[in-house]
Amino acid sequence: MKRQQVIIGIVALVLGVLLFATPFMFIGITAVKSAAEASHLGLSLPSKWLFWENFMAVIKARNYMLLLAYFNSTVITVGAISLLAVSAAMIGYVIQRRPSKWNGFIYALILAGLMIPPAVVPTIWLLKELHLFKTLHGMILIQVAYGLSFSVLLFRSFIASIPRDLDEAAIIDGAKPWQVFFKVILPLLKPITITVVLVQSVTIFNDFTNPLYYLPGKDNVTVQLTLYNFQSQFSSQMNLLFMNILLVTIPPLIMFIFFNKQIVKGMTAGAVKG
Amino acid sequence: MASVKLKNIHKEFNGVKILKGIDLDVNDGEFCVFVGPSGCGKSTLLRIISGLDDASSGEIEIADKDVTHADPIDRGIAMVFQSYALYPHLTVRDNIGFGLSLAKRPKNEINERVNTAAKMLQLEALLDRKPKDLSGGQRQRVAIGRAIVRNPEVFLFDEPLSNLDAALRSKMRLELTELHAELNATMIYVTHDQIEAMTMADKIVVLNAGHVEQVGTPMELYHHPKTPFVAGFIGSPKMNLFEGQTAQEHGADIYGIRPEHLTLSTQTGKWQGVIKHIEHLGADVIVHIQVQALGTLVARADGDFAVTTGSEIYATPQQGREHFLSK
Amino acid sequence: MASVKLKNIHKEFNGVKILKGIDLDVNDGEFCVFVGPSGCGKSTLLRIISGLDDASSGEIEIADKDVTHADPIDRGIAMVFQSYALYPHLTVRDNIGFGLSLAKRPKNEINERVNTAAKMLQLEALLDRKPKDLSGGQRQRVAIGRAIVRNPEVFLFDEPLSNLDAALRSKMRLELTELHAELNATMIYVTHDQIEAMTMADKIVVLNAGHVEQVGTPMELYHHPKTPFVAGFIGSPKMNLFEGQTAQEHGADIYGIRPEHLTLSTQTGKWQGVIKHIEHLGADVIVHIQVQALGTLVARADGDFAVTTGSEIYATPQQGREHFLSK
Amino acid sequence: MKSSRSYPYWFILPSGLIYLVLFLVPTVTAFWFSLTQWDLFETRFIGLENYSQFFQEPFLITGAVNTVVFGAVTSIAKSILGLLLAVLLTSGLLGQSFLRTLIFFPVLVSTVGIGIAFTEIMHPARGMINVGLSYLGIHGPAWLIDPHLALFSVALVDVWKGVGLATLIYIAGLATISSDYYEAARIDGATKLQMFFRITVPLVRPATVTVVTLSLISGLRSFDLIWAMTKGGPGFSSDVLASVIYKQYQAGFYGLSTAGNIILFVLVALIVVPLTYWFNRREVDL
Amino acid sequence: VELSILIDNNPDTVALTQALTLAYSKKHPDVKFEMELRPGGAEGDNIVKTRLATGEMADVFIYNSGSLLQALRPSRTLEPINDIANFSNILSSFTSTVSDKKGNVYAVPAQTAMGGGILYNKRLYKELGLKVPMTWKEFMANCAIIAAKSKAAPIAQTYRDSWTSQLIVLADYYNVQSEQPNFADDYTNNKAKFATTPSALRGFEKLQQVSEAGYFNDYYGAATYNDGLNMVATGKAAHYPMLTFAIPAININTPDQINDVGFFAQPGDDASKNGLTVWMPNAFYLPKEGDHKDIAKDFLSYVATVDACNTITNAIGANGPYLIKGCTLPDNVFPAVKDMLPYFQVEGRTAPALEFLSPIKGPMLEQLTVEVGSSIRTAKSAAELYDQDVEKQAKQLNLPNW
Ligand SMILES: Nc1ncnc2c1ncn2[C@@H]1O[C@H](COP(=O)(O)OP(=O)(O)OP(=O)(O)O)[C@@H](O)[C@H]1O
Ligand SMILES: Nc1ncnc2c1ncn2[C@@H]1O[C@H](COP(=O)(O)OP(=O)(O)OP(=O)(O)O)[C@@H](O)[C@H]1O
Ligand SMILES: [Mg+2]
Ligand SMILES: [Mg+2]
Repeated sequence: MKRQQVIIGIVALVLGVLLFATPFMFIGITAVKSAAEASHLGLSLPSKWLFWENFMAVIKARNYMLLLAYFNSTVITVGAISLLAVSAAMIGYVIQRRPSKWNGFIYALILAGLMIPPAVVPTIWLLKELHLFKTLHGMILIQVAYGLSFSVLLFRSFIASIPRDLDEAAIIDGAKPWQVFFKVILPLLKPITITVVLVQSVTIFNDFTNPLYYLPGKDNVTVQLTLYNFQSQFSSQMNLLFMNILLVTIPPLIMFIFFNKQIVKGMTAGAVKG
Repeated sequence: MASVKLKNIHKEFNGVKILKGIDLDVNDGEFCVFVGPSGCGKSTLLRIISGLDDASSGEIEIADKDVTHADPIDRGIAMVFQSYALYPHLTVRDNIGFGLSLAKRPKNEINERVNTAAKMLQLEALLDRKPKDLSGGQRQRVAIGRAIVRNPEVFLFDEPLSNLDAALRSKMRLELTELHAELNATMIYVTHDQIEAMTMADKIVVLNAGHVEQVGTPMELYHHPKTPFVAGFIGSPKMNLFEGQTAQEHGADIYGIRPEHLTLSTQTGKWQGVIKHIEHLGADVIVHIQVQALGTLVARADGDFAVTTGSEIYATPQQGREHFLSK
Repeated sequence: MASVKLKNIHKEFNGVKILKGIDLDVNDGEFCVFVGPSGCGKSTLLRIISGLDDASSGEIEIADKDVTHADPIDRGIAMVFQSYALYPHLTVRDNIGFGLSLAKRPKNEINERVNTAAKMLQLEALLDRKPKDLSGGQRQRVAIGRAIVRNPEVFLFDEPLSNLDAALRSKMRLELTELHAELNATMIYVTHDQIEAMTMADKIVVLNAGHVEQVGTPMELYHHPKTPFVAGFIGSPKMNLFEGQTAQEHGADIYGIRPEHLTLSTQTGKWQGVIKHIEHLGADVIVHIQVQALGTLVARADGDFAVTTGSEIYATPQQGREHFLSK
Repeated sequence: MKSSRSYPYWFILPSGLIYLVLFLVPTVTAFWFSLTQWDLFETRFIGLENYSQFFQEPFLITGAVNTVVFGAVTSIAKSILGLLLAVLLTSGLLGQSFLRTLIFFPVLVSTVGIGIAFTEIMHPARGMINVGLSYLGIHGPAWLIDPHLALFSVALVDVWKGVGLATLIYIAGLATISSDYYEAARIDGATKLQMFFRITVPLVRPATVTVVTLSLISGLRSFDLIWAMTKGGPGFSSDVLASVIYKQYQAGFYGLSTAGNIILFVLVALIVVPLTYWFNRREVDL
Repeated sequence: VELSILIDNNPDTVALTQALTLAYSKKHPDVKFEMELRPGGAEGDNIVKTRLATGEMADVFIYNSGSLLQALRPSRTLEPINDIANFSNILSSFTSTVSDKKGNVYAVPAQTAMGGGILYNKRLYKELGLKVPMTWKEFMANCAIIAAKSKAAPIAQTYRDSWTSQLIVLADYYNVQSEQPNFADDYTNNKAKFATTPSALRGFEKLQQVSEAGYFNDYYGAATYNDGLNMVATGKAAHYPMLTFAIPAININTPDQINDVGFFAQPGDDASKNGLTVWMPNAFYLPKEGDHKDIAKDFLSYVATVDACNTITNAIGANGPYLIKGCTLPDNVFPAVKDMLPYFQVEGRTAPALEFLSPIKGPMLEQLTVEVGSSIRTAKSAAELYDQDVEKQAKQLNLPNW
């Protein structure tokens, strides 16, 4: 590391902490206050640090609902992501690589997924018809459907940066189309796949409207729904609410820290001359 | 086992005609070399034979089957890309073994064949590296290795030795020739290297601006070029070509004489001129002579031929070595 | 204007030593050629001179200034990459003019210089294409164009002509030699082509496995190689090298004789042998002779030298052309 | 290239089918509801009345203008800041990994929490921002209360929250640029700035396309943060089309809000489709 | 058997439901409950509607009474409860807000009735020697004195929680009704408008008046509901127009000051016609196609007992009079609750809020009142816009005469 990098690094750290961390200190501090103090909001330090009390209150709330929610959300997230990441990459791959007039149409359909909000009631009818309503796998499929557009868009534009020569080399080596994709393209898409995985799992993990509509039932709670334990229209227990927000944020945060390091430069270095 | 037949192949890119009707028969087991100036369409033709690109029109047969619209995988070919196209995420070992592992060959067979190829290509020490940690020539060798482990019926090589040093290149020439003899596979080979073309080819195809100029054995092309282009293109330094009187005397448009077929003398000869420039190659010297009537005449002489720039010299064409060509 | 001095340059990649103490002086205005086997460290050395990579230890001076830690931009260099590294988003024109436009040269000056370079490289018709629509050789020429428009003090060329056909290559040799003469710039040139090395170089540096084997003019290296490696590496086909009696008689380890310095005769000579293999190159034939006492002896003869495989032949080394080398 | 066989359409099938069934079919069904008066229990066909009703919304113009402004401001800011941050955070700084996490953290936190936190932080008197500014002798503005400023304040927070996502996409984009090009540019004598504008910016284009498209669409449609922070207020000053529609939906005007969604979709499509067309036409292939 | 029960996430609702279900399960050990939470507000309304529309409603659910209920199409989707054992215990003032035209009643109240009026700081009133105002004039005079003689803001407004801005308009309905007894019907039948009915317009005008007088706390645009409660409890503000359901929250936030908080109805222009606008509580409903109707009905029947009232009081305290016959309040209720009770003891001193008398309530109201309170819009203009908003609602509900 050069000296310049250290200096800029320090400046960036100070600025970053100031701009990005202070709001979280606000959340963090509120999370350890008593209910009365928290109702005033504000950044003053709590007179009593109630970390443990608030923590346990949140965990224990409604019969350890948060733990069940962690479990459900994790199942949905993992299920949806594994389906989503791979199949979105496949779609992006085909529409990027294959020039045809259908592509415009497919692409438009994909974009529509970003531009049109889902129609809740017809979807519920449909899910009931398919016996997927109120089931975790139904929820997983919904999340796949809703996350597809975003992921395909991301993959599609990045696949352009993988030289076609590699597809061709694999084809000559006797690879079937799916082998070309899984053995050559997908490994090289790692930075994007990680991005998609990160972003989508955060979205799915933190989703609350969709589970609210498509996955009712006490046993099906997801993490964001636990926020409702402490926040209602007319009164909120800010301290517990923010403690809950903190707790709910931790799993995706760990995931980010883990995956962030995997985004490495130069995946395609040395592949082609020219 | 497999002949390759091209019938009236045309190719355009966005309206620009690149190949203008290529007809060609490569016999089963033949070693066929494509030569031609940079950009004349050699790689394009190779890609069409491999099935990576479709010809705009024309037909292709491999092993007497029409494969014009067949997939690359169904053509029984292996190819070395001019750009290498190595898999950047795989080690050298896996790059070379990729095709075999796709074909679900047993692990130890793959290993064995990869090791054999690596030995031949002097890559043994590098088998666990990724392409980005290799030198240019090493990458090129990996690309060769990937093609040769697969024992296909037809090999397509696109300038496979261009980044190797002379010693390694001559070793590789030998290895490829042996491989050819051993497998009896059909080989189509693009090169800019005269020696490769002359020593390896059963048949040389000279391409120019999208069409075939001449097809023949190396010696045919060397001794009997049909067009001025072939005459100038085969042989290095290139043949001296002159329009004008000498040619007309023989009812031709162009008179040609190769530098190695000029005898130089300080005393007497057909053409008298002044030495403009001398290139010492070691074994030979190349002498550029300014001849009044003709222009610049290039002649090759022995490495120990002692002359100096500016001195007078006489050059005489050897009997029976002269070429008379029409445009 | 600029000399290049390397002092004890070392380079390792992840603990593997690639360059093992390179000392080298390239004089101002000199044309210096690096040769050496694939993977010996030529490109690495070029990258270190250019400032793209830092040496693990050692010092670099350019134009008598210590630039060991200077940025490429401060070294006054231009470089042709072995991998071309063309900008994929720019047209050929913009690729070539990139450096000039960075330097904020006036539009018409850029245009003019780009056009001149394009003409020299026969790229005029392709100026508005993107790199992906070019053939391999065309890409390589763009890479050359990008370097030469900039008139730097030091040029670094990494196998710049490897993908060009013989005719274009000899034209480019001439052009680069002229450019060198005209600009009087220092040029460092990596090549695997013997002819390029012999004809263009003021000085050849033979690298082997990360160290300098010998430095000298082409003719010094040809006539007086100091090590068996250099003897074998310079000249093609390579010198015949034999250990054993003949060498020991002269107090050396190795005896060497170049193929072109063997006189062949069907009647008489020093060594008698059987012709194993003949390569016809057109101008010459290369004869591989099995000699009992020595092994295989390679000899070069005129193109019209008529012999057949299996026949007996005698070879005699020319007087004063024999080399006696120690290991 | 024989694309038909090398890139077969069945690749689209697995999740394309899910998408078709679970998203497209209900969406098309919903279109019919936009032609009805619908309280979820009963529908009554009323033709295009919902559409004409929607266009009579009293604050529609404000909402439409706000929508476009919000979408433009946030997507431009996210793209530019995201790119700069990504470049900074791939340059091998001290604490780079930590900084990345820090910047991405807001993406992870629920919008509700951020909304609450920032309404407090932007409190005109005791809010952290204005307290901070007062130390510098600046009298901070009434961020969320000033009707002229409220939308921009929310946009500011939206950028703050979303820039981590843009940065992440850009980081991935930068990772795919071969270092060859930077080396060539260094040799060609490019300064850092020139490298940024003439190598990074054009070659990171796939990321830019994604970031701009995604953030523009989500900006044009966004209301959750607006809802959490101002509920479209004060009054109607920070209402956007999506929040107008949301209010109709909340009021139980389901047919009307469906029509509104279709109108919003058309507006978004009118802006986004030409843009993506333009983007895709200039794609750099390798 | 397990009964599922869908409730909103207000802590009071959660607490009382837990207490009630626990008490019921004690009596009927074979019955268990599964509680499911939903958000409150309009989001919650949508969830309830969606689940009813798709036939996925829980066996029992809690929901608003009044205009919001009508949007559920009760006759189609809900189970009448006229046949439960303790039906007669429910006060008719409540049943009238949860029934349809045919006389089917659909709900049992889950809490006490609430008053909408003005919370005030008793300590401040005592210090300044003020009396509870009986007319708007007196109220304004009190405000003037407070403004002049104390540091307190005369009136707390908290527009960050914009729903709180509607209170002055909504709580004025008693005064509207006392002048215009038919207003609710005329309004429903498109015969009366806010903008053109002077007594109805008064609510908006009152808001404009206090706003223009500058009686609000600093930065009221950024203040929250909690801020408002704290201000009125600690005396930083003298008045806070609010519903009495806020009282438990004050007790949580500022337990030491709870006894300083008093309550009075929003005064009209005539002291002799002083009375309170009343909000009906949320109630328990049954969906039409529930699986365990009989048990669910039995549970509702239990809720309509004195025992249930006491259970609720124990769980969350009492904030107003119960709507179940025989239920009484304990003596130790908070002063503000005590202040409210007299209104209920005299016939005609209470009137339900408009939303319990008419199915139409425009969704824009809170934004309009924020604008009036922030002096962005005049009372008249706001009332006109509100009338338009209401029209949209009426049309959506497909009411006759619109
Ligand atoms: N990143 C790296 N990590 C490890 N080894 C490397 C790396 N880059 C290059 N090498 C090794 O360093 C040696 C020198 O490489 P270099 O590219 O300089 O060779 P070269 O002389 O240019 O060869 P060529 O003629 O094939 O281009 C090679 O053996 C190569 O494998
Ligand atoms: N995608 C394309 N669009 C337009 N022209 C193209 C495209 N690809 C190749 N060409 C042109 O087609 C011609 C033939 O290209 P090809 O790669 O076959 O040449 P080549 O004979 O292999 O040359 P080299 O020896 O330089 O590799 C070239 O002039 C090239 O510019
Ligand atoms: Mg080519
Ligand atoms: Mg190299």
